[in-house]
Amino acid sequence: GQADDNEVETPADTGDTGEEVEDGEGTAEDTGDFVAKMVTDEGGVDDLSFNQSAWEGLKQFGEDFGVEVDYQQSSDASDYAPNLNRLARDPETSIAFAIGFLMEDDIRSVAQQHTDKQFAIVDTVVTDDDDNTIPNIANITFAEHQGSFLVGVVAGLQTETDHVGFIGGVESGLIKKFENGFKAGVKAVNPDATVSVQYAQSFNDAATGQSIANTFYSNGADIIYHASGGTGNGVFSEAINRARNGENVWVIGVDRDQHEEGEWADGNVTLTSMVKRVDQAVYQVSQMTMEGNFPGGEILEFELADHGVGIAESTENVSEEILSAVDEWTQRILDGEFEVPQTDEEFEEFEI
Amino acid sequence: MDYVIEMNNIRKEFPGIVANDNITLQVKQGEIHALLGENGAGKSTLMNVLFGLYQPEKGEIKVRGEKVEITDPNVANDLGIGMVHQHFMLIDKFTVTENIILGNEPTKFGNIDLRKAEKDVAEISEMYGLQVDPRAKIEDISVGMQQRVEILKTLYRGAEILIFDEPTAVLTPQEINELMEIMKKLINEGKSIILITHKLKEILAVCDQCTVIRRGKGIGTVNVKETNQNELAAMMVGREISFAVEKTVAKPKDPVLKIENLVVRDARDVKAVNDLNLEIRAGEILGIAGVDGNGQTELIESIVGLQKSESGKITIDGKDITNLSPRKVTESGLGHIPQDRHKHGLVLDFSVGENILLQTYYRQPYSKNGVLFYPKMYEKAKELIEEYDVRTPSERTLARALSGGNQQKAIIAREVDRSPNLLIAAQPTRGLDVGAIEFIHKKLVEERDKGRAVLLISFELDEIRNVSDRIAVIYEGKIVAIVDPKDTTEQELGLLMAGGKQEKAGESN
Amino acid sequence: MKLIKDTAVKLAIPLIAIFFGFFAGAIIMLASGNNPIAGYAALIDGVIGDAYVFGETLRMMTPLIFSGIAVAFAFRTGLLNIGVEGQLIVGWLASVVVGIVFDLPMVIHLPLAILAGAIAGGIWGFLPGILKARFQVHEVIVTIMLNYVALHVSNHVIRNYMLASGQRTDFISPTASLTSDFLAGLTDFSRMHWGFFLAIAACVIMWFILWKTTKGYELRAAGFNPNASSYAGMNVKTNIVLSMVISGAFAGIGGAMEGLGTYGFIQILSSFTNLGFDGIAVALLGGSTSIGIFLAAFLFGGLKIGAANMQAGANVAPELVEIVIALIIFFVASSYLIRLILNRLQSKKEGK
Amino acid sequence: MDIISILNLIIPTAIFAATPLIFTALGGLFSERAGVVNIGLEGLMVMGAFSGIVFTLLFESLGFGAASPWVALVMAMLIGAIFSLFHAVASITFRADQIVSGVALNFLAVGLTVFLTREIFGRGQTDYISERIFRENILFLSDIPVVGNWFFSNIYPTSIVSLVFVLVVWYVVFKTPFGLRLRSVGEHPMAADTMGIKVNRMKYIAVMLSGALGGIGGAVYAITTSANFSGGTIAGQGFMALAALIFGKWNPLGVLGAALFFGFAQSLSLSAQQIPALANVPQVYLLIAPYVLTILALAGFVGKAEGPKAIGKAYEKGSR
Ligand SMILES: Nc1ncnc2c1ncn2[C@@H]1O[C@H](COP(=O)(O)OP(=O)(O)OP(=O)(O)O)[C@@H](O)[C@H]1O
Ligand SMILES: Nc1ncnc2c1ncn2[C@@H]1O[C@H](COP(=O)(O)OP(=O)(O)OP(=O)(O)O)[C@@H](O)[C@H]1O
Ligand SMILES: [Mg+2]
Ligand SMILES: [Mg+2]
Repeated sequence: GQADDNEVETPADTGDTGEEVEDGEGTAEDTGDFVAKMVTDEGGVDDLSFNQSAWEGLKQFGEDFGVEVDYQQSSDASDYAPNLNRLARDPETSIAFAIGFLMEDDIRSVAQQHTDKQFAIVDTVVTDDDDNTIPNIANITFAEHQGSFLVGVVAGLQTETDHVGFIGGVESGLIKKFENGFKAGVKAVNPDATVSVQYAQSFNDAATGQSIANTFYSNGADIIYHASGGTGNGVFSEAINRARNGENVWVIGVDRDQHEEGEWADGNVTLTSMVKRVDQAVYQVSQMTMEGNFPGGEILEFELADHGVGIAESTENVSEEILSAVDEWTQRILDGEFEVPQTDEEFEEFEI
Repeated sequence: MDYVIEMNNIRKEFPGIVANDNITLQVKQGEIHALLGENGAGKSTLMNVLFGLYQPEKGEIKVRGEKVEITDPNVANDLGIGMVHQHFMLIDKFTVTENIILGNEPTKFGNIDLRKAEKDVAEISEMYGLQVDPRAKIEDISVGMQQRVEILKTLYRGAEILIFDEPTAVLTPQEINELMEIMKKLINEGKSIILITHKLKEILAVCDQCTVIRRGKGIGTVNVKETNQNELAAMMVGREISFAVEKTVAKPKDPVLKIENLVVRDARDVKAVNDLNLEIRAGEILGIAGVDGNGQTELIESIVGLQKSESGKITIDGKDITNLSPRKVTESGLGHIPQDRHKHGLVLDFSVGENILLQTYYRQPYSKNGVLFYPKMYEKAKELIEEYDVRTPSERTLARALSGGNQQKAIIAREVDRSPNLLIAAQPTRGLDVGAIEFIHKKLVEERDKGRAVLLISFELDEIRNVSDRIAVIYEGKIVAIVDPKDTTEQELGLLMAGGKQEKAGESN
Repeated sequence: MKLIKDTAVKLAIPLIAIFFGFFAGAIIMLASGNNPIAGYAALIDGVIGDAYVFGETLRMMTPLIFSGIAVAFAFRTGLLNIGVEGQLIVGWLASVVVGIVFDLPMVIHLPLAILAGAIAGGIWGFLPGILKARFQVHEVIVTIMLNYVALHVSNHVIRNYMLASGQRTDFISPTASLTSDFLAGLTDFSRMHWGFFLAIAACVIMWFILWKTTKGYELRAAGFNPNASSYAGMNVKTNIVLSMVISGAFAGIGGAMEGLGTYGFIQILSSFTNLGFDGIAVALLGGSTSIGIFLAAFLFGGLKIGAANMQAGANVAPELVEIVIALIIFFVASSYLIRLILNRLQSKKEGK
Repeated sequence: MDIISILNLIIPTAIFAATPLIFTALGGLFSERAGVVNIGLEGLMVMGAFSGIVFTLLFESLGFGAASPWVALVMAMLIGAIFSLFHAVASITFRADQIVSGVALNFLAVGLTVFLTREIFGRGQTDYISERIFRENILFLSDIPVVGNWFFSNIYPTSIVSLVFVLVVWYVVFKTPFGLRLRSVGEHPMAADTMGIKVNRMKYIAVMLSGALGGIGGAVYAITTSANFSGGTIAGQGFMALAALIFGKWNPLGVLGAALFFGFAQSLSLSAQQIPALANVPQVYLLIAPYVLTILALAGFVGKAEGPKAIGKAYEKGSR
């Protein structure tokens, strides 16, 4: 399970971190030697998704502190281990990030083989055989369910048909967090609304995405939230086709601001997006490490409170009232008024 | 002299072999000119040069006195040269008409004008007496009709000079006669013909001149009226050939193969073999005479185990082999020389040695517990290659690289060496030259003399008559007569094969 | 004399093809503003530069050898098995299931797990085999279809019955594992495992079956000429089925190598592993011979492992390696061209 | 949900899913009818998808507006035809094994397009296109009750084009001299040669046609559905097209049927969760349904698929 007691304390915008260097404990010589590198998963640093986001955070960190940053690209799952290993054996590397939970097992063995090195992984918690975290791995996770809850609120209030949809990529614990958070958000503001859920069982099948979206929209849904990578491209295609025919349909994007995907000649079908600030997380963990506070063995959950997850900037299609409702719910979550469900069981019990 | 075709000093090489070495061929207007030579002598090559499929390294070609460069078949067509190839150049899935018009299609608004095409085809076939069904698919028509389609193809293009490369190798006697008539008709229409054949009788029957080649070299041209079989054969092979199959009178013993009331249905569910009875004894050669398509194939395949029989019983040496698997049948003492050596007889991409062991590889000493001993296999193969005079560079050469005659010898070596009590030989000499034929006939008789039963199936009446001790005539899936070759004429046999009654045949004598 | 020359030409062709492939790759690098010498130096360094990458190369080769053998075996018997991918996946799954579920001493457990992979792959090969033999259904379509079935079924089984953490199953028990501390130690913690030696053994076995057994003789004969084979008393239909089963079993063991060696688990696959499709290229590049497959797998495995270093060391996109691989296959296939050139050179020499 | 509304849901999706397959399989039909096996259809689609997106982006920026994707389709067709020359040169002129050459083509396409994408866009995927091809109602026909709803309303124009192509290809292959010659080359090249047909030239033309149509197939997929290009955009559609070609017995109408069948099975499997009667069927059964149905169909009633006779062999003059 996820532990909430290790939350990051210093949420910072990439913009104003320059100051902190001067305040920070790291000396100039220290920063000169510091090298941060990352291993991408199959998406690559330019996947318009969390690899890219991670790399942007790392680059920003490099610029702000004048230190060397680099990345290693994986072309398939069997590349993770050699790539992590390459960084681990490189005497220069100060911290190696593994971007994506798929690298969980590889980073575990590499970290256990190179106990003097510092590692961090995004999106999961790595434990050893006794379920303890590993001292030289920092675990970076996000409260996707919280962000998804907020877009659920948007969907629940915005829908005119009282019917919305969720399309997942490959079904897994992680994507379930998106689904359940979303469903909870809808339920919270619009208990009568139907939420259709379907998994494409692929992150890279736009045709299937389009077909499912077609089914959802045809059956009366008017907003679809997708957490399905490239499959989502098909969801946008379907929505744009319908929007052009005058239908009032929307897509809610995921991971980053998917405004671009929704654009067409006469409008935009992206209602908003649930963003996950991997860049923030990578930036902050790098900085902590450079300052000598490597959070090894810790579980960092970047949540709403840390601006680790949230709603995208592009919200021009969302009304003011709804946005203020979102703010209200954000506050209620921040106040700890209730827990946003992550699993199917938690959702079953979710009452508001 | 007016020659329509003059090929002077033609040389054509293939990697490692000179197929045509300084050959000259001169054909007069309006004659049938025979081209004779052993397998691999270079006849087809020479004709392919004339037809533009190959380019000669040396030599010149004149058509109607004018020097020409025949760079591809289109040029040949334009010069009025048409060729009927040794291996049919027909597309099975196309109709007769489509095959004929291919490359020269009449069109209407951009699409093929099939109606006109069919009319044209019908017209030409009428004119030359070449009966075909313009709408039938090639795969559904008889070999004889396929040949007529081949001829029509050349005529459709207005060919004046026709090349026939072994046209009779695949035909039944009736069809051969028809073809001879057609050729005469063509000559009367003013065409000229070059005919390749291994059958000297045919040359003597219809040809005017005969050019003989041996191992790629021209031996000479003779006037057919002034020569005879033996002279031609000697020119071609370079030695005397005996045409009569030398054999003593058969001494048949116990029956080996017994077939009782056999019924086999073919692919179209017709009773191809219909209540057939037959018996072959040890020490005799029984020939089956019949027109193609009267159940021969189904009969063989059901004996061999490749096709299930519907009812009836087949025994070898008293052992019931009805509907056993081919392997079980072989092991019961059957040897089989299939009629299509490329399709059924050989794995062309296996070495000669592997092919020779194709029936025995699983037995000791060539293998044990499923493990092969290649040295032993090749040892054996080498022995047989020697014994059966298979001309091959080595036992490891691919079977594909051998000439037809030598491929056939390899099959015979394989089948005969197992000393089967029953040997089935289907068309064993098809397309082979007289030298190879002589060898194979000798082998069949030898086997008989060793006390084996031999079942010979052939469309060549001469072969049946010369080799067999008894002849069974098959008609519509039944054995309609069993006759003694010595006191049956070719005409009588022909009549029986066409469904005439034996008594009648006797009466007419 | 002629024989020696033939063998020399046969050996020269792949070498020349490889040279052409790399040469073309160099031109592409030049054209795209990279330094080919640095690029290839990094590539070679990434394949044999140190014990770790070399170990990884051998690890990568292992499943490629198996899938190559699977394709080649079927190919030798006149069948085109495009279904190696699916057979590999079910083999992987089956071996992991056995590896997790049973509790046995290693001498039984490990062989049993491998056998499970072989059987599962064999069954997956049996289906197209029997359909071809009984109903003359084209094996290419059936195998393509079965790839998808394997992918979905395997994911379904994992998701519903075996999910442990994230997207994968539990680890197999150590008694079913092919991993080797000895080999890992030798290669600086690479994931090289005992499977590599099984792969070598498989090469020998394939050679033995095809060329030294009566069954192999029958299979090859049926591949070249089914008509003549049945005339010679062989059971062609049984042989088709058998060939596909053996081919599938090799593929299945290839999957077991991943499950028992490289990973120790199986995860939900969001797309094909491509190991099976690469096997087609390995087999064909290797001329469907055992030694050829081994060498081709080395080339492929090496290029794949080295590609990452090319990007790290010389900043050349890893896709370049795929281009080079494709071109090498083209040149090998176009051996007629190479023969033509060789002949030309030869006759020129003789002319002088 | 009643049957009509279920069909309303499924049929348009089936047609949409079938469209790229139809184009590509028709391409494969040309090549294989001329005796050249084309496993490279996947690679040709990749090339087409890449060109379709890149040229749409280019023409957008040049101000072609709504015409951009259509012009890009034409470009994808040309690029596909040119790219297929790799397969043609290797397998026809250099007598490479056609399967090997096709496999190499697939590798090359993915490597090259992703490499170029990186060179052009500086990352592994292209930008998104904003000018797209949209679904339209077909004049008059869409007003036909029920059927108009299924086939003519709200349909991609590319789907209609693909249907037109099926008819055109059928006509060309079976009714014109070109078609007769094409088929003769695939059945018996030597016979065709003796009839004065330039065998290898026909094969080149056929392979290039397969490249052109495969290019369109890939581009249609990219432009209507994924809206951008990356290495994973085309993942197996080419192989499905190959299957449709064989399933359809190398006949354009058969290809149409097979592609629609795949599309239908797929869309049924996707829509099933929304259909009450099928909602409780485990998803895996629905996911594998298209593939299993295909296999059953082949084994059950479609039976033996026999391709052109001389397929897979390079033609050498004078060989047998
Ligand atoms: N395409 C070819 N490539 C290489 N060698 C060939 C080719 N065609 C024929 N040959 C060789 O040329 C020689 C002559 O062959 P050709 O086919 O002309 O013989 P042929 O006289 O027609 O024999 P047959 O009576 O068996 O038909 C043979 O030795 C053969 O090996
Ligand atoms: N492409 C080729 N390469 C090498 N040899 C060839 C080739 N084509 C034909 N030959 C050879 O040509 C010779 C004779 O060819 P031909 O076409 O006359 O066959 P054949 O001996 O008459 O057999 P059949 O007529 O029974 O098929 C054989 O030695 C054959 O192997
Ligand atoms: Mg000949
Ligand atoms: Mg011959």
